[in-house]
Amino acid sequence: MASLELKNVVKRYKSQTVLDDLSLTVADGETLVLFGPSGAGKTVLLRLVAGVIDPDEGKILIGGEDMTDVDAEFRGVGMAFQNFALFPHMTAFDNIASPLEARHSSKGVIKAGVESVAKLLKIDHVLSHKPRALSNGQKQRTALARALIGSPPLLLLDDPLRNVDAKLRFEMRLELPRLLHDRGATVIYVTQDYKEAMALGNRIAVMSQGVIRQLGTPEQIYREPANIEIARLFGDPTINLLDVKPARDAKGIYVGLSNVQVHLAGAFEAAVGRDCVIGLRPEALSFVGEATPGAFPVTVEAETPLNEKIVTLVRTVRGREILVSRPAGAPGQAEGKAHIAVDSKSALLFDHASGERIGANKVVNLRSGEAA
Amino acid sequence: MTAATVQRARPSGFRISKRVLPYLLSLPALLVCIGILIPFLTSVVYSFQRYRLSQPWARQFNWGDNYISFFTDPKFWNTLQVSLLYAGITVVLELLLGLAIAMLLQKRSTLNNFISIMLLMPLMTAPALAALMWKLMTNPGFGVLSYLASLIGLQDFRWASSPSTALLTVVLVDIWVYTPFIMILLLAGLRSLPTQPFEAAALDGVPRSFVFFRITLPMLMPYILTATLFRLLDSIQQFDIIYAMTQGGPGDTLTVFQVEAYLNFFQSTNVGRSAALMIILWAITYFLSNIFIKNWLRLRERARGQA
Amino acid sequence: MEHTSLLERILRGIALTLVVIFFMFPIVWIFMMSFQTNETILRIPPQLVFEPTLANYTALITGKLMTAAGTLDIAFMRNLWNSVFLSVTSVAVALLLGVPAAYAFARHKFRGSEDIAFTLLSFRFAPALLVLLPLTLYFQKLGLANTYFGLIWVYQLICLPLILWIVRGYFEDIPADIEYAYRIGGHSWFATFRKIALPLAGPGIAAAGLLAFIFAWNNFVFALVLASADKQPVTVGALAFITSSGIQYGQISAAIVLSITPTLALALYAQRYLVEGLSLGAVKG
Amino acid sequence: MYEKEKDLIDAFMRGQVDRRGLIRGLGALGLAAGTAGTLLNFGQTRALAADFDWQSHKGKTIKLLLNKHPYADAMIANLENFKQLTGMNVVYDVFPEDVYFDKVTAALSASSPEYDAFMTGAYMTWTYGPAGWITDLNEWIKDPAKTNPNYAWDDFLPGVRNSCAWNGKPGGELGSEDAKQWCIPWGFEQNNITYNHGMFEKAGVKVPGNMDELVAAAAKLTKDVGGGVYGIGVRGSRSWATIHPGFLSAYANFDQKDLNVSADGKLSAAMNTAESKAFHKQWVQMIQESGPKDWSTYTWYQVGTDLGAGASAMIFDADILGYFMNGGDNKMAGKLAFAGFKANPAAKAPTPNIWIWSLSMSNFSKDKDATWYFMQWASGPEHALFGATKMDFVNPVRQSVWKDDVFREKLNKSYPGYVEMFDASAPGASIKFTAQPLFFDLTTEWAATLQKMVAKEVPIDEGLDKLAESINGQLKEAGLG
Repeated sequence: MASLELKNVVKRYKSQTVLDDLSLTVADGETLVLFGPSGAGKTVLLRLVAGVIDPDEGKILIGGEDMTDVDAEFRGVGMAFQNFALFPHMTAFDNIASPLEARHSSKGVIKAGVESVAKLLKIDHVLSHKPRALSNGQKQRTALARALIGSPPLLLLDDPLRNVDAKLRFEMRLELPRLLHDRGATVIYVTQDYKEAMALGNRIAVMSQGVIRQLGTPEQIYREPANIEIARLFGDPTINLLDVKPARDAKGIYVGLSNVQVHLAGAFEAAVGRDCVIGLRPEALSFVGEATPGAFPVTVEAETPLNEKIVTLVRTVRGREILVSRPAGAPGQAEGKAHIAVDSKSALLFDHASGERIGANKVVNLRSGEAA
Repeated sequence: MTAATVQRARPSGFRISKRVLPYLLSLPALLVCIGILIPFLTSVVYSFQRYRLSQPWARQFNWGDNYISFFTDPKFWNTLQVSLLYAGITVVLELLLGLAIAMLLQKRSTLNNFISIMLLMPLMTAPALAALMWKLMTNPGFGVLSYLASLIGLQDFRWASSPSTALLTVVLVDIWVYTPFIMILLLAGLRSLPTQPFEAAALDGVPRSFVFFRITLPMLMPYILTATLFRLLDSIQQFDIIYAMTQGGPGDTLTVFQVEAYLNFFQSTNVGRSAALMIILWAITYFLSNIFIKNWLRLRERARGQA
Repeated sequence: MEHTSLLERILRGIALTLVVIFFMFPIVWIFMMSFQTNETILRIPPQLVFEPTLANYTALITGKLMTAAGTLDIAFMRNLWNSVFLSVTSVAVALLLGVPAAYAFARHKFRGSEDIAFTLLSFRFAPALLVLLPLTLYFQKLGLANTYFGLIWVYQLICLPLILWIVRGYFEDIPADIEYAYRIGGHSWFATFRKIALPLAGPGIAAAGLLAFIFAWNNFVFALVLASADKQPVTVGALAFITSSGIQYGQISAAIVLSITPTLALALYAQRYLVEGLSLGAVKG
Repeated sequence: MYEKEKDLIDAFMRGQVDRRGLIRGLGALGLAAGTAGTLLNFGQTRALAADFDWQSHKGKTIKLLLNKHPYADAMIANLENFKQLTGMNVVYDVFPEDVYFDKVTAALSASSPEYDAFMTGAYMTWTYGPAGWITDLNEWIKDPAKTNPNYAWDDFLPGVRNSCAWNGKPGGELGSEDAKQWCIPWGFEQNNITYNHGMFEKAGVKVPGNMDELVAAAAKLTKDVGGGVYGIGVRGSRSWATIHPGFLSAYANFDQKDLNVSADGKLSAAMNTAESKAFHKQWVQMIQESGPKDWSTYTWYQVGTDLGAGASAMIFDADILGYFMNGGDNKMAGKLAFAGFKANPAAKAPTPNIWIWSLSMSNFSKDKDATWYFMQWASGPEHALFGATKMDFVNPVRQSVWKDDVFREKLNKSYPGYVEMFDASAPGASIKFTAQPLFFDLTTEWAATLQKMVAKEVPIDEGLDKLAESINGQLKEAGLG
């Protein structure tokens, strides 16, 4: 079995701690996306798993077997690098074939293997080229083919779409899930692109500064981000964040938006009277008639289409800017005065000081990486 | 199935630990050099002895006496001064000239490549023999250079035989022999620089001098440091050229460390003094190269960080 | 940079010509002297016109030197062979020892690696004599005196630090990921070293090797102090033309020409490695 | 093989044919002179064998360290005879002169047993002897069981023989009763004048008879010969070798010394006397006016090359340097003449300082008796005669060779005036230095001071005072002063 388990892994470079007591379990056949800004430790984590660098503390288990002290070539993983890391002095064919050669496969087996994976990735026509002569897209596919060819039970993909153009990235984002699923391999996928993370991951681990901040399904990460930072990273346009101080009245807990008391649905008891930040996804806001309960007045400033959405910039009475999005084709709103309402169930509250989310929703146990 | 793959790949029998491997790789080189370290230490011991081969009965430890005597010995201070002066002049001139030539040859072309290899020929001439040829060429009677000098009005130019021009002449030979070394390293450096900053600067109409001082030079710095380091180490230890040209003369004009140490050993057989001189020379080079290496490493780190 | 004015091109041309004249004139002069007898070389003032003779080369190759004091036997071809053998073997050994070490320093930042690397480099600081003289004593005891083995060992003083330090730069310039990719593919570190690191650093290694070769070739004092006459290189051998009955400038010139030839041939052959190879990385940051 | 020739040689050995008759006879038989010489030595070798057991070290091999020199060449040319005579094998390393002594020092300081015997100069034995690297040869010379009866130790020129013997005491007189024979003289050089008589005629200059005349003659030659020719070639490099030839020979002629030796054996500098200063002034003036322009780089080679190529009108250096330049393919071959030189008008005769190429036995030799067999052969009368008559083994150190007609005739024919020059100066010829272990330090410094004086960096009086002061300091430091 190719499940992966990291136990209390620590990695330091000089005095700097890159991975801090990190634990993580990935089930066999699962695709886990490591998401986070650069410097979060994602790539280091992949390399630890691959075995090309060693942890200072902790254990790494692959398929239940302790691999901490096992050299990279014996771990049976496949890896694709962000910068492709192709062997510049070998042809694409030899690049792809190299893992099979390591197993001393026969020439025929190698040829068949390379050609089938090349066909799959549509690079069968450039196999005789050296990397220098390949386009970025072809390089990326070659690197991917090299990672896939040995059918490794554990695949490590380090932001493979980072260095390719938008069109190709879009295509690959569609192709990859099927490809990975068909292989049945356990996949660790590193990316800085939240859409990629959402599209590919069975689960997403959000990392920053060497720590997993949140681990959960894409749905969980989006709906219930652990903190402001994560909320901001997922979603385009980004989440609206407004300073508020929730209070309570007879109807429940409310916050003041544009001098209107907007009541929230949810267990926000703890937030009452504290300095908070409210997070409102643009798509959780909609233009409504003035009379709608909870509607508050804004001024429409500008409107711009974004992909399949239309985003409107509005200004509250107090001058704070808010983004509202609606699906393309939905009726628009003329410039000038308008009212918007909040889908109160999807409002998020964060502590102003710590940035942690407030609420009775499920709490994520960060240490074990498992949802509790 | 997948588990089987992993299983089969598991290591069996003897395996070199990752931690030991780098030591194993560098060990042979280190051992070879350690073999050379032992005689080095022996020399250190000699330098603390009163030790003349011609007076074996008087051999004894005099501890720092060899070194202390240097302080009051004008010959030693002259040696120190001449050595540093020689190294300074040759390295600076060779660096400037080498850089200029490298820039002339920067453009890749068959002719430039050919010229750069041809210019290596002085480097391939053993310095001791090169000095001999220069000595002939500067002979006042048969020497072609003296003849040429007389044609341009230098009737009585005495080259290596006059204290006022001896340093100049020997430096000239040093430049002739070793500038190609710097040239080839800097040429390699220039040709490996990325082209974008230069194209951008050219498009923006940035003045050439600015490009040179603010872009070319800083990017070339690690190359310049390496070339300077190797040249400096050789130059401050220069022996072949000076000894073959003037044996340290005229007077004490060119009694650099190695010449003094050589004469002290082979002619005076004063091993103690000779060893002490060389230890001081070693200390100077060690000190200088330490500075260089630190800067080199720093520059490398920085270059790495940018990449 | 491409749009150079005519004036600039002319100035560059002049500068380059001056450079070539300065560096090549002595070589050309030596070359010409190698075809002259002492009598024509020692004319006042020196003259360009002479009747070329192959006598110097004949003397070198046959080993018979005619002087005022009769015929001398010289072993120049033997010296030449010694130079070739000592330089080639020393560089080969230095590569064999230095390249893996350079790889270790470049790839594995192990404890004390910088110190060890610096120590190895520092052997280049030691004035040769400092080491050489006590070494004669130890070699005597070890039975290494007057052996090629001992000489090649000492030649490492010149070759090893140069190769180590330059080749290390090349290895550092190979992106680590390329090697990681190969290892993750299932190859041992040794296979990775052989199939990835070595070929990629190849031009640099060749260039460093050539430089080390030149320095080994030009060495003079090691063999002189440590070995007997039959193991002396050309640098010592060429001094045999300084005879008590006069300096045989013609023969020395021919000796220099002959001694440059192998290195020059090597350099011309390895031309693109030397210039391009060095530019791949090495000395840079 | 050469039956007839052997008969002829045997006849010569029996005294039936004189030497000239022998050579003529052999020539008639169609033999080249060199071959004749070798054959002659075969005969002599067989004669030698009659009186002494030359074969007692049969089968042994000894190794020599030799300088690339005509003496070594002459020995090598005759070596086959030694091998035949003794059944021993001889191997040798030859090193260029430029590096020869460095090689000797390197080998001996490492106590290397590789070489059994080696060529050296007498000055070097002042270092090698006290260092314990070489053997006192008296033990062998005076042992009739080890030395063949024809060796004739008394045949050596006494001044030369004594110059190779020293008791090891700093300042000790050479050749004293308690002296050790550190080396056997092989060939030697007197320092005299060799001049280009064509140039002398052209400039109307007579052979100078004293220092004043020398300075004047050199100046006149520089002025009047033309073509860039300068008056006098002397050595000037920063080396002991600059002091020992002409310079010291003339210096000694004024009864000046390098060092004083006090009654209690202490040494002190002696070159800052008024007479010395006056002499230095003349010498420096001569170089400035009429010496080579790059005098300060001049060694034996440049001095010789210039004379041979016609760039200088005369040299005050080793007589054999002039000898070599008068032969071979030198431009001035056959145009040179020789003269003894006494610098001091008040002196009776020239007092040339001498350089002696000699043979020393290494203390680290594994078989000294066998080595001595080689040494006594190589320095024996037969080889000396062979070298002098058939090869360029000048100047021989044996009186018998100088008396040999063939040798004198050879010299007179090709080197006119050489024999007269030699005869005139030989009585006063000896080493004029004080034997002491700091010889090379002090003499090199002397040369450096001379360079400074010629370059006008330091006035002569002050330079010599400083030199004396420095030398006294070094002597004290070494426990000699």
